[in-house]
Amino acid sequence: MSAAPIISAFRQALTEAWAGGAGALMPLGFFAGAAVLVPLGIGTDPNTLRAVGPGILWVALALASLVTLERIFQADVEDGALDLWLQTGAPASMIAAAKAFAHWLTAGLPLAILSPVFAVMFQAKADTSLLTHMGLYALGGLAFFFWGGVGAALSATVRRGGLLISLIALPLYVPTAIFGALAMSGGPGSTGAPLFLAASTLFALAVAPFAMGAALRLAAD
Amino acid sequence: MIPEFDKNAAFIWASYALGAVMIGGAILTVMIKARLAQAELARTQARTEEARRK
Amino acid sequence: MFSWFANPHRFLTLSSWLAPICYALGALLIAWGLWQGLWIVPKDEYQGGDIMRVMFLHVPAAWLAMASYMGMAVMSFIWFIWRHEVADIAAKAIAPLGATWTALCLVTGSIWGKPTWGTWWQWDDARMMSVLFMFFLFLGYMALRGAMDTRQKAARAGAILAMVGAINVPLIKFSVDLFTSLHQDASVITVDGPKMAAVYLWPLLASGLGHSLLFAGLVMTLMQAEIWQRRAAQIRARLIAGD
Amino acid sequence: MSIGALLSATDLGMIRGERILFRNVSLAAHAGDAIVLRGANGAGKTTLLRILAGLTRPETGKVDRSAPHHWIAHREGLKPHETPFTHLGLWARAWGTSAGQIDAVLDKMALIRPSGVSARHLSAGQRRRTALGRLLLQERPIWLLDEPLTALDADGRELLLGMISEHRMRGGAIIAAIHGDAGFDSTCEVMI
Repeated sequence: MSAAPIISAFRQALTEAWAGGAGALMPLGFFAGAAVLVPLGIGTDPNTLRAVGPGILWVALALASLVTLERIFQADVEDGALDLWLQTGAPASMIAAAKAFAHWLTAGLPLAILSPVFAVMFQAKADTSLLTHMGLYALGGLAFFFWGGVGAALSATVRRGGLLISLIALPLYVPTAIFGALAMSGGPGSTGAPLFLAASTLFALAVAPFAMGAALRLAAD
Repeated sequence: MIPEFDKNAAFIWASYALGAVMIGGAILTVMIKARLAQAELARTQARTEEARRK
Repeated sequence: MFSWFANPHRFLTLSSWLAPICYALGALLIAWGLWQGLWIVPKDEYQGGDIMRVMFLHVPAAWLAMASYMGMAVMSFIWFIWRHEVADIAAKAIAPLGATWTALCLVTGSIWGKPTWGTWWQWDDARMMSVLFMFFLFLGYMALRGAMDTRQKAARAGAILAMVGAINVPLIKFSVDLFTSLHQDASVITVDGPKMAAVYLWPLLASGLGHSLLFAGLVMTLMQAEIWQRRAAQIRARLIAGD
Repeated sequence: MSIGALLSATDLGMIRGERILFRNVSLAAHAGDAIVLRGANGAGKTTLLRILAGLTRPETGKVDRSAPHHWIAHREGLKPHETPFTHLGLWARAWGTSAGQIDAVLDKMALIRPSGVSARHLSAGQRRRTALGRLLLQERPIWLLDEPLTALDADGRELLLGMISEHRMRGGAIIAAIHGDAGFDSTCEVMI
């Protein structure tokens, strides 16, 4: 079981995401949507914005993962690339994990890195907490992309899979969203929350690949 | 015969009415689905008998 | 026990006599529980007066929401590992019924919540939140099965999702409990079985068992319908193939 | 597993929905063999090939492969952003073979000129040649080809037939689903 196929699968998914051109700018689209539309929608009173800010970006992160994930496995099925990957002898779960990770790198991580700008626009105090929040968004985004990957793999052969992915992934996103928003709220119980967030991400990294692998084998069946 | 409830009587009867509707609906759909499937199977088996006799 | 799952014919004979028993017994227990719960049981001022009588419908529905999903996950696991057709038929039959009782739990819970907390949806009630996400798990399962083109793919995709969902239920429950425990002042209503007065406990258990038996009967009937449907489809397929 | 067979399949059966696609299909491919699968559209040729490749799980029967195999199918496996050069480079690295031979493969498949053109702008024939190029990247005794001649021009056909006969001479085996004239003498034909 050499790692070469898995690294190549990762590289292919990475170039596919970047090559999409707009692919790399996708997180900016989501970021702008959250950062600009929400204040127009719920008013610009600093206190509400400061309270609502972190939660809004968690929602933007979740939606960003759903939008980018719809294509990663569906495209492989249509191109016939999935058939080739399933015959490299590498476990389907590792191939799926590599692809989900690549899409997190191109869509989830940039959004996390941009989060300080978002926080400042939402009247957050510009202090070191922005950096810790960036780490939390990155960590939580990984869980979103892996659970969303399960939904994407299961609906790879479904025509309008996007609707199905969000319905499948929604309950699986709940723990990460709760722990993430809690960790940033600074309120009661937020001290332990980052650890729970890390736990939920590790859980996703451990469980989701096997479900994705089984779903991809089914998609090629 | 109907029990007397306090100010929340409307809520209690509403819940049980909705319960009856939803559970009744479930029972009805299941029974109809079973009867339809049984009839369809009988019709299909009858058709194969005919086909074999011809 | 596993061979029982393997063959639909044996299931048909078994369920032909077991389902009616479940219906009869279930109806009896529900009737008794209802009669006790609405007529006999005294009002409990501490728990908000008569409104707590809704619990004889709400609590069994909550129990079935969780139990039916776990049953569906176990059936999916058995089908995924041993490919026993009856297990898949069972999982497919449980889903819509489980979703119905889960919806019933949400509806009765929100009606119960209005006079008690003054709002139709209490975000800080951990149990209601967990049941809400069970409902989404059911919807996701049914939508996924419906979206697949062949029966075999629907079974496999459904099994994968049911198992992934089941693994996540404890995590969802834990995160929701944490979320609600921080926001909520001590909840007025604590409906935890054992500490409840016996006069409430028996009707609640009877209703719970009654609903479960009714649910089991309906699942078996739905499974029979599915088996007959597949038999008819197979005969039609052979007719077309002409052999 | 009949003796010396590179690939053997024993009474394969497949169901699609409720319809039986095919039943008790058995075949064995030995060194130098070329088995051609014949059948109308939708008869299940592609499904049978996918079972032989291990992609699809058969309803009954089993497949034993004693050597690695290549898979060339209707959907070539080219991502829209990939060029012939990057596609072959990626799979050379994925299979652990040296990437140095890519230029030679591109030359043999007459893909030097479009080697930098992304797949979304390639013609169907060029996409097919890129996929066939994978056959030369790594020596794998079993070739599973699903209608390999489609979209190939006369030179392309000539090239593929040459590759096939060389492969058979080197002791490889071929199982292909083909419509019409195969262009090579097949060891046996399987009707689905």
